[in-house]
Amino acid sequence: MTAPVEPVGLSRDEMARRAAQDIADGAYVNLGIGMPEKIAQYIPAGREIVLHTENGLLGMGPSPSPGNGDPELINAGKRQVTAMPGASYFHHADSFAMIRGGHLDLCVLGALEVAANGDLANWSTGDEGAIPAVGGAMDLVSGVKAVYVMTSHCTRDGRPKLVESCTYPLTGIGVVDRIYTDLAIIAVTVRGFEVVELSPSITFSYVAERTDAPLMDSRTEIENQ
Amino acid sequence: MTAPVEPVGLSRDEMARRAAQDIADGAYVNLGIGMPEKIAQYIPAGREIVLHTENGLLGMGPSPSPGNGDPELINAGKRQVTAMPGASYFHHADSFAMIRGGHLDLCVLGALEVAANGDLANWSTGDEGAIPAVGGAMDLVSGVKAVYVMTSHCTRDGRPKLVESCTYPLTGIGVVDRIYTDLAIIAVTVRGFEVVELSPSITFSYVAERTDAPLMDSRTEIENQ
Amino acid sequence: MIDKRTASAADAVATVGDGATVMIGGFGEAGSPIELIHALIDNGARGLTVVNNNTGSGEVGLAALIKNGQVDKMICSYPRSANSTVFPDLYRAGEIELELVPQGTLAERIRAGGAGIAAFFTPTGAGTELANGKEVRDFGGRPHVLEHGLTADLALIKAQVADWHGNLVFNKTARNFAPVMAMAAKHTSVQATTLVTPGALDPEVVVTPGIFVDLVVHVETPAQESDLVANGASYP
Amino acid sequence: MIDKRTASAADAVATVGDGATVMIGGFGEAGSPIELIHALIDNGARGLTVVNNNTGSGEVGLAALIKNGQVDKMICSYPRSANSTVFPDLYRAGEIELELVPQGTLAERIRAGGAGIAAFFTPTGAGTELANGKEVRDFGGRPHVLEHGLTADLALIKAQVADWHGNLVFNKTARNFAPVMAMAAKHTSVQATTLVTPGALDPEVVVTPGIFVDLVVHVETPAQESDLVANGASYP
Repeated sequence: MTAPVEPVGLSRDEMARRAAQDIADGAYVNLGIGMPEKIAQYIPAGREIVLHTENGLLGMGPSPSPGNGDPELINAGKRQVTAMPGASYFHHADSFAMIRGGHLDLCVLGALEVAANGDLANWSTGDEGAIPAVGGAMDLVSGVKAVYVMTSHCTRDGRPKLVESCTYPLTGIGVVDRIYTDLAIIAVTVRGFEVVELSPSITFSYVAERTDAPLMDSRTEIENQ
Repeated sequence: MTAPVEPVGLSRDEMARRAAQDIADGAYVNLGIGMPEKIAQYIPAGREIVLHTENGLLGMGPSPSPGNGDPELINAGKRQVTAMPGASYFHHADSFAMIRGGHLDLCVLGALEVAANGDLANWSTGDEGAIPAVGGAMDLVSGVKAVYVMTSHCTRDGRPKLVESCTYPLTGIGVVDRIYTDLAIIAVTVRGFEVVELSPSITFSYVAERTDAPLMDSRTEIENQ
Repeated sequence: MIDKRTASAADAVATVGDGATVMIGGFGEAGSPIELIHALIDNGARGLTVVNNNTGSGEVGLAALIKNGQVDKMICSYPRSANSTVFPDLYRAGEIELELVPQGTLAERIRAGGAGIAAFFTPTGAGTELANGKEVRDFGGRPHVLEHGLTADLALIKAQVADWHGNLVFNKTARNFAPVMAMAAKHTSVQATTLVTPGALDPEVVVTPGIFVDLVVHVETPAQESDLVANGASYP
Repeated sequence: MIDKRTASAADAVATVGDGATVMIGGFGEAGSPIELIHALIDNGARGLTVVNNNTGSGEVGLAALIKNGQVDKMICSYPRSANSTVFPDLYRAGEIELELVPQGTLAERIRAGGAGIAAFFTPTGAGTELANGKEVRDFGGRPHVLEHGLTADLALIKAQVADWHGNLVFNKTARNFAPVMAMAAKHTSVQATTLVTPGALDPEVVVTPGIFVDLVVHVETPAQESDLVANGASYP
């Protein structure tokens, strides 16, 4: 006789690996600081993805080997990186011209909350004592062709991050296209949240219970297409 | 017994030489197509002037020696030029950022008409059959710190170019600071046209007769300062 | 693998359709992508709006495209040139439209289009007839004109060196409008005199990053407009 | 002869006065002109408004300038950093003002200031609290926020190589805000790791033309912020 096992979703690395599979060969991509950065490690063999970092580098490569870093070659998270063959450096206004002008194919960002209409909140909890800091998030969501969110499905204390409407200050209105969580891949469409893939051992109702907005099951549609 | 000799003002080259004397060492200068271009040949020895051409070159040098030109190294008048040590190339939006942003110290332009309030008309005669063409003139007059005009005092058929108010379509409003003509050097101030220097053998009344607006004589003021 | 090379100039203009807006690099002959313009003549698309500082000279390149009746409207700052009657004749006959824009405003509108800036306030042209009908607002006591970003369906660009990713460097004043036009068009095609593999260009000296470029054609010995005009050439 | 070199970092900040607006290049430590900032601390000017993407780290450079009580207001996009409590403590105590600007809007406002563009409409931030109180207008069916150009009295910049005319090239991502800040300030001072004579830099690779630079100081072995912070350094 065993106690019921609580289903376990994807780990952060598994989420990154899964998201990486959906990035097309040749895409120009900005990966947000934190969890989304991991995606770079899991680009499938044979695909060439060009990474953009908003502090002025297109063609960002992995961290330098020990002792080979340059403190003036860093990413948006201010960690040392490298430059790939075919890279280019440019100034900040040119970098955000790329972003705002719709030249990047995809950005993947973290989230505090995503609403069913695609609103994103990811820059401020609005707390009294917090130092407000926005960085490039508002520019990315307003300019990049596709905006994916990569996040745990719920907060550490179990509160759903996918909600009917955001309670935190917004980063952008109606900007999110797709959400990769530990539990599922969810498209944000005119109809709201639609599950397009469940993580192994996760059921639709398990996700729906942890989502604070109506959730549609679009898996069959997808599979039948 | 000889007939009275008609006074003769400065030649084009003499005008260019005179205007060149008033350009400070180290100045960043844009010289308009045509007569103002000649100024570059007369920069006094010991002064270093950096010439800007709006098609993307700072540090423009003289025409290339025969056989050494590059059809892709040209000035705004589309004639082949050279680049001086310390030159730089840039694209058109950056070039006009320099102009509009007030970074150039001086431009010298031709004129159809200059009004006593500093209005300039130099891009269109408004003729029916003419092809309208403005180039960079409106940008230059709106952005450069000082705008000098270099022009014959009258048109070929003897009509004054310095007028009470322009009849041709305007290039800019209240933009001209100083005018170099074959007859005189005229400052444009809040009080209107003020002669600050007469060409050799030219009298004030001779200039005043050929000016279609009130003309003040500021030579004494200048000399007494 | 990212490889934006194509062997054919025809491919480079294949996305164009009737009524398209086409930005063409160049200031006079410097930077004029003659071979790509001639491919656009071969393509035959009509009703085009063309953005270029000038209107070409002789009967090659841009002037030939206009002469071939493919251009309904020019957006430029200086439509006169020493060696062309093509545009002036059509303009006087009322057969081609002209939107005259101050040169710096033209460059800035193209940059704005490429940078996602919908509109901007500039002092250039305030109080002149080129501001007629436009919103004017005072900033710091000076009138400024509201000008709108400009985008295009296709940009045709000449570069000195391109790598397979589309990273570009230019030759001297041939750079002019090319970098901002590459940004402002949905599809940007480049003719490059030299092609190199990614990594051959120093990332510090790239002028146009490859993200702004879709296709690169190798044109090893590009024709120079002034030579063609001097020889009385015409196209097609 | 044009020679913008000066031997003294004190000279490079001498134009600053109390209440001045100072743009300081750098994104994190990359491109931070530590030696010029320390000269500004020695100068002692107070009531400054400082424009930088961040607020410094440790108790050197920008963080030291703030700690020294010289800064009344920061204009930045990301005032938090891993290794600083200087700004957060003052901000929570209500002793320093913050104007928070999205990073791309900050860069574009600085470029606009340098380019003579009074204001522009951007989609960034529309519908968020950072657009509160700002004019919003629809273009192409999307709301855009009106943002104003930003200028400064002084810009402090770190370059890799400068020539005597002030032409600059940078090192990798240390370029960041420097080129637009050099454009937007009345007076721009540069610390360069290498100084060369005019003509030594290829005109094709100059990033910041000398027209935007007023003074150049040779700082052959610039301190790196992370090293100073790791060593627990503070200034003065």
